[in-house]
Amino acid sequence: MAPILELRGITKQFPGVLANDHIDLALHKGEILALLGENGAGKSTLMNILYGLYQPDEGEILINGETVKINSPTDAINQGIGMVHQHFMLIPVFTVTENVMLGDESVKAGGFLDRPKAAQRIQEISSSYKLEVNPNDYVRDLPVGVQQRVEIIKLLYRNAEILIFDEPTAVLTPQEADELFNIMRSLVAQGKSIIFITHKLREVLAIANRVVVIRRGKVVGETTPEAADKNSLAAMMVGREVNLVVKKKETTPGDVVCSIQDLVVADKFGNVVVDDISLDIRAGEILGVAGVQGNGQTELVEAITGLTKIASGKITLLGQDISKATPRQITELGSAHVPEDRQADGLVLPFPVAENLVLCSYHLPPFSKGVILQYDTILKNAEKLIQDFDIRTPSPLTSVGSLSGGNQQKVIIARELSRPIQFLVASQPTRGLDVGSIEYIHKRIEQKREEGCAVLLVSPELDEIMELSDRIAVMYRGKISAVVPNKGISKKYIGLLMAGVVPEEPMQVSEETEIEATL
Amino acid sequence: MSEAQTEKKDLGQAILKEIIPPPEEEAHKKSFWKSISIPALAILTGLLIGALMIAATSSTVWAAFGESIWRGFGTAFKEIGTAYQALFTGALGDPVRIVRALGSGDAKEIRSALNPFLESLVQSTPYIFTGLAVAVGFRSGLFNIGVEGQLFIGAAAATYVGYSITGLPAFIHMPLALLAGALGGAFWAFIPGYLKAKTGGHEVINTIMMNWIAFRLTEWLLSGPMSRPGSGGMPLSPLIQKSAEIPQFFQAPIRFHLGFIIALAVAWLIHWLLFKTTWGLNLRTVGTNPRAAKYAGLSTTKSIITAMLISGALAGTAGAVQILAVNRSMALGLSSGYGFDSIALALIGNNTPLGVILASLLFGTLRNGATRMMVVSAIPIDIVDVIQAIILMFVAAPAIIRAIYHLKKPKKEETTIFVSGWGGK
Amino acid sequence: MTTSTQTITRRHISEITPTRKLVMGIIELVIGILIFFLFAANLAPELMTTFNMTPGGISVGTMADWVLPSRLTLIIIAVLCTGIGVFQLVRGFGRATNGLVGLCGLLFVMSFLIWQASGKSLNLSGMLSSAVLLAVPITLAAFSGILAERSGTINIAIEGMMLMASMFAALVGSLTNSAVIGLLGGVLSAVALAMLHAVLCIKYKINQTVSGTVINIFSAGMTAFISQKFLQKYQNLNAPPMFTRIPVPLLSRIPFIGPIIFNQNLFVYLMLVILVVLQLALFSTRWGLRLRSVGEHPKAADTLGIDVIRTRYIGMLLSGIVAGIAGAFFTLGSVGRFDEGMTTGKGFIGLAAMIFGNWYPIGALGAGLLFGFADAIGSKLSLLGSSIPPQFMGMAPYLITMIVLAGFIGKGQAPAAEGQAYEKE
Amino acid sequence: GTTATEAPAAKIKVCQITDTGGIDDKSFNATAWKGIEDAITQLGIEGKYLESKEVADYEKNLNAFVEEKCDLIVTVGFLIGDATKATAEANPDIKFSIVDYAYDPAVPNIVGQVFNTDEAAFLAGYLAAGVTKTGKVGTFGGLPIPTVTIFMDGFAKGVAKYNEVKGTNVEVLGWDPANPDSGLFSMSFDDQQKGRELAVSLMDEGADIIMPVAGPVGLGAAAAIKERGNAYLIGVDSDWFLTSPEYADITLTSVMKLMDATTMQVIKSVIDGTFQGGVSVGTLANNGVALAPLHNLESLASAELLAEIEQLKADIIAGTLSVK
Ligand SMILES: Nc1ncnc2c1ncn2[C@@H]1O[C@H](COP(=O)(O)OP(=O)(O)OP(=O)(O)O)[C@@H](O)[C@H]1O
Ligand SMILES: Nc1ncnc2c1ncn2[C@@H]1O[C@H](COP(=O)(O)OP(=O)(O)OP(=O)(O)O)[C@@H](O)[C@H]1O
Ligand SMILES: [Mg+2]
Ligand SMILES: [Mg+2]
Repeated sequence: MAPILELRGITKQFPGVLANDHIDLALHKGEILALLGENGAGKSTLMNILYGLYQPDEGEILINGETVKINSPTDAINQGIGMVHQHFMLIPVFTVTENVMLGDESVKAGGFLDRPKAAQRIQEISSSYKLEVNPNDYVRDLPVGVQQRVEIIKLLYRNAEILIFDEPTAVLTPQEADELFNIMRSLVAQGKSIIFITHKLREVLAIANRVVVIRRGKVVGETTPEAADKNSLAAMMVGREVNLVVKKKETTPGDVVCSIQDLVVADKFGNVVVDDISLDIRAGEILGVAGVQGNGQTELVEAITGLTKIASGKITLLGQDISKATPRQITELGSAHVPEDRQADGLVLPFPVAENLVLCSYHLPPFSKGVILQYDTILKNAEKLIQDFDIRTPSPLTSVGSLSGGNQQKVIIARELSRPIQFLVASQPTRGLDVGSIEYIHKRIEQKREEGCAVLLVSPELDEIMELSDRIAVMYRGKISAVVPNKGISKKYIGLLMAGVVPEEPMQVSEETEIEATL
Repeated sequence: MSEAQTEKKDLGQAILKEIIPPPEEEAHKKSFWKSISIPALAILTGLLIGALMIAATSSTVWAAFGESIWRGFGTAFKEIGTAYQALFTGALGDPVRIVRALGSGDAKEIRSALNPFLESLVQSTPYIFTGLAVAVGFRSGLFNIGVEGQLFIGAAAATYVGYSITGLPAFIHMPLALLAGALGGAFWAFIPGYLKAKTGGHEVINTIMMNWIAFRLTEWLLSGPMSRPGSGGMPLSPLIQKSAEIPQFFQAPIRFHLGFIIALAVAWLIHWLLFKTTWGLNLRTVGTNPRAAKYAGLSTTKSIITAMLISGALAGTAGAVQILAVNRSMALGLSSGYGFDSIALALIGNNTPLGVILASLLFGTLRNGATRMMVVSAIPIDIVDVIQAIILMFVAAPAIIRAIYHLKKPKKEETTIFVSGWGGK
Repeated sequence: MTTSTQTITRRHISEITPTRKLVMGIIELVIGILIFFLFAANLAPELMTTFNMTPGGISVGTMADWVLPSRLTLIIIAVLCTGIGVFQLVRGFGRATNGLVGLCGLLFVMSFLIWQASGKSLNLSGMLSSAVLLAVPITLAAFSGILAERSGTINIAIEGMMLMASMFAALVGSLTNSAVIGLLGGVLSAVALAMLHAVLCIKYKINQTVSGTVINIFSAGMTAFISQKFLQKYQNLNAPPMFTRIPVPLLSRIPFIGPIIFNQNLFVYLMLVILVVLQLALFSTRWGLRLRSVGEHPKAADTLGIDVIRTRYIGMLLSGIVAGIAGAFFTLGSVGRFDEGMTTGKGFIGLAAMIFGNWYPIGALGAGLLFGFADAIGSKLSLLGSSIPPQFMGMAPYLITMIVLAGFIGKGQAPAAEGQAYEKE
Repeated sequence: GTTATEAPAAKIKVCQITDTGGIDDKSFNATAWKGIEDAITQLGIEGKYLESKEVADYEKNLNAFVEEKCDLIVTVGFLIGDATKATAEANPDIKFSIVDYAYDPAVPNIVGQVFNTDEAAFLAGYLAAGVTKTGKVGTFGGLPIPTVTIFMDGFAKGVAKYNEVKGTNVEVLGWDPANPDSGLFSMSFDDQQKGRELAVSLMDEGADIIMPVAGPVGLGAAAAIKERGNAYLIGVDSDWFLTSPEYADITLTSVMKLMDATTMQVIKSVIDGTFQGGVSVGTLANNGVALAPLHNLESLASAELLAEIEQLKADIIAGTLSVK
């Protein structure tokens, strides 16, 4: 029988880039097709074309063997196509109900919204697929994990048959990812078909029926999880061999660089979000903070970096009390911060790469003499860092906003790590990035550790934590539920802690599970 | 051309790119004409539409059409011809006369032949200052609609210092009065700036309100404390001291004054401040992404207040220069809405000082020429507002011009100015 | 592992910080004390204040005059405010805090009136009905702004649209000698400008503030031009019939309320109707949900098959219609004649009211009324022979707006995608 | 033969410069321009005008007209005083006239036109006091400036006179000569809606005769009065019965400040060469100011009231009665 969906010779040219180059792709009913590719490979573009957001320059789309014209998302929706977008398409100031029903509203006479009815339906969907949400919550108050559930409910609400997930796990914890996979399995069990875009090889192998790899806008190969392994997939995706596990040099932790005592932080509503935390981070060690997003990690980091006021407690950095210090003072003490939300906090998108590369230091020599900026120096610095950190940008004068997320992140890494620092706070440093970038960034962080820099690594990516950390602190509901040395601890154990369950004694690594690369 | 263009590998250039449609390097070199074609055509089109209005609203033209189509067109062209001839000679001077004057070598005659052009510069001066004021605000993420009010307060302050203090040498008194104007404007802008920074009170509301308060306040000052003795409470201040006057270069009727030069200097200063100094980068960072600014260790509060202070100071200087160089005393009806036109000036100038200067020259020239046009063919001066608006529209939307004149699209579509939302949001 | 599927449940504690509690309490105390010492203290006990509770020239819904013993009443009010203040300081009112401070402010104003009118009479309901009428153009302008901005387009051109509409309303009204057709004419002219704005912002994606400013300059020039060319020459082109007072059947008979709200002219009713319709449409209909989604996150709306472009055009269209009504009010609902610049910045004040009301129709009405009230009170007081100079009376509305903004409202929440053109790819 | 001594239509060029109020301010700019228009039709002169958008335009416009070689330049308003003087002194061969300003010492080539408006306003006040039924009359101004308040002063004093003569207690709302720092003003010459609101306020407080001294803003008041119905209007500057026919039926009278007439005289003097600088004071005596006829509303005023007003006028002219 004909595949439920078939793409033939899809080509899309963007100014300067051939995003999709004669891509052929077939999706069969009831299968999960993984679409694997680096940043900028063209996956999102392809899916956006399929969803009617972009128009292809060439090529045709067939559904159940018939050519269809998809000019707009409406067409796509009518064809039973639904998509969870890489960057969520939710309206923060709307409730879950409003977000889900938007465009397909249930209305009473006279076009008046029938919110209860819609909420009812959402309840049904969420219970039948175990997608826990409260229809009346405002999306702005929801952690990303839950936001994604809302996105999925949006599709199911429209009875989509073909579901597209664009990098759905980028923002999820292992538990949440596993749940997502269960959901996906139950979906295909019910005859739906799924295209699953990811960078993470483990996931591909775990869930996909078939894998198609895209590189530079071309399909470079197709395989099945059975026939492939991580290395082969990675090689296919990146186009070269990548070593997946960073080998860590043994280092002996030095003396305490940053010490946190009884830290309490409240959010703007006065709710306690960091609840009496004490931590020491030592020179030459990486302390990983694991935990489901929304358990206070963000606020913890903001407190340490001086971005929020602390309610009580004390933070000392290199012997100095920084409890009340400003971000600039803390930075100048010799600490660096890779922020969680690169676009909102880390960069000024319309500004050129060169300026973004000195965002935290342009007020200091050599980048300025007195108040006068030294643009020659700034540009030289930019060219050097672009070389060293292999940032893919047309020129130092290109505005950061037009770089890929991956390269945007590299700009931040370059800026923060190129400074002489003794303390590094890295918050989700590889969020949404691909193998190549992740590998690279991890190397850099590891390198800092070896240079004797104290590193606080915060990430919901358990793999990442376990790969890099010397010690792991698990955060749950604003508290540190445990700090364990990263020696033969099993992932399951940490996972349970993250979920708020405290197992009796640490589980040792059993043979079959061992630390995997964050892929 | 601004030094941004001339200097090699200068980030000023990058900044301009950041906001001006970045044409690919070679295209940039390829033709100077390309870069000015759009504005030129915009002005042309604006004038054409203005011409239509002139003809369409002229009773004689209609009368002529009554007689015969041809006569109708004939009269129409004649009317438009005389009107626009007046506009241009009024704005830039009458070439014939200039040539003859130069020939005659009579200094006075040469001066008055050139006066229209000089007068255009005089008219442009306040636009430059106010345009810069708004631009600085936008650059810092603030929408300062309060320039008009700040201008009034600045003028009042300069006037007061100008007439009340006596016995100072000019080289102290004049700058002092100018400074007073700047401070006055800065103070008036500081209030909404402070409210924004501390209470989050929206600068758009507060600056609008501050405008009206400024008008009432100056009315009261002029008819009360600052009223001219003998004017019986007429809203009119005493004349400022000779020592406070910004010198005019030639004797009356030519009003061309040092203020214009000051305006150019200040524009350069602002360019330098915004694009060459850490302060400027602070302001622009906070203006573009407050969260990143906070992350980078900048104080939003400080930046907002600084920006409003600078913006207000510029507005205040505009008022001060009008008083010290042109009016020589303050009275009701100080400004014909510079504060509001300047919003357009700033945005059309892409919030760059150079752009603001060019836009201001356009405005000033048109306004100056309009007077002559009114004298010669009784066309209400307000028509230049219409023409200005149309030109602004076309400059801002080059796509329309291209559509009209079938120019081919550049490879990269222009990105227009980045200011959006209600200023610092 | 259901625990990992937690949603963050926020304990919602009130936003009243201790410092705020303290400050508000002190303010209330001070108000109480001021009322006593400024007003009550220096009054002769026998003085009476008479409030007429029916506007002049109204025969239905009348209500007996309200005669108060000035001093006693003031003392009672003073005690009340002080009491509130004390309670606020010791116990605090939690959520009700702002409301009560507002109440005290209102009581202060009342006391001021009682004091000024002691031994005289003052037409309170007349003042209120004036306030309503003064609020009309501001509120309508704010509605117009809400329609535009909720759909993602900043409309700073409301002032211009109003001005154009007021002129065309007068012109068409006079030509056809019909107020209704005049209103249509006015609305159409505003709609034309709105569509121009829409095309420039949505199709050509030019900066929305530029476009708005362009339209403002254009209208100012065009109206002045036409007015000078024609309206002034031929007065009969500038004498439209007006919408007169129409008492709403029953409602107008309600004492006090009736005359103030239900015995006004068409425009007041239009304002109220639009208020209700807009509030409902925006927040409880499919249409409103989609309109707002386009203003908040156009891409998301697009992915759900909502036609962003079309929705934004509709938003601007409606915005234009409402702005047109607001403009027509001046000539057809208020003074029956057009004059240059007769909208006197009410469009901008409307924008302020919109922000002030946090982009909610009801809030905008509140802001409009507050402004109208302050305006009306100013003239009432001068009329009672208050010794405050008229210039300062004239500041009242603006000052009060700023104080309320700083004190209670702070930063509003503008539609997220406001000011950004939507590009599909 | 050659005895045809018919003087050809005098081809002089008369140019007016308005203040920021503009040519259509329904007030002195408009009235002065009317004078020039009359001259155009009656004497066949050539007339032009320039509007000033702001103070800086005064000098510029003056220069423009000097360039234009106007024979007589008429400037309007106190605020153009400085600029006019400066230009006049720089161009002694051009003749100037300025409305509402008198130079002391006089400038040889400027005629200053000033008006004892309060004389006419006084009569209006007396009339109003005699006509009012509520015992309250009202007035408001555009801005608290002498040329405006002089109307209100005269008006109030006229009412006071009536009270004194008749022992009545007619109240004037909106202005009290004893307390010139306060009073009712629209604070603008554009905001007609405000004018309307002020008139409504006045009527709400019981005034049934209102004199708005605020140019076009007064027309806002007129609209309110017309709508309310049971009150009357007193026009200013020109006879509103004629200039605003739509309000003819509520216009009790007008306090006329006949700048058109005086301007006309100046023009004539230029033509027949009798022009000489100085001050021309418009008074009841020389019809520079006057109280307009009551036209259709004659019936409102009793014959004796009108007679008394005639008498007062005579006394003022004779100088036996001072309105100051
Ligand atoms: N809106 C756009 N305008 C111009 N070029 C674009 C646009 N979107 C994508 N591109 C180009 O197409 C290429 C593919 O982009 P796309 O977003 O599909 O990559 P991707 O495979 O989704 O990367 P990632 O896995 O990180 O999401 C990009 O490298 C970029 O150069
Ligand atoms: N509006 C745009 N104009 C030009 N290029 C764009 C635009 N939007 C996206 N791109 C290009 O699309 C590519 C992918 O963009 P995207 O935002 O998906 O980053 P990314 O590759 O997905 O990185 P990440 O996976 O970390 O988000 C980038 O190379 C970027 O240059
Ligand atoms: Mg991506
Ligand atoms: Mg993508």
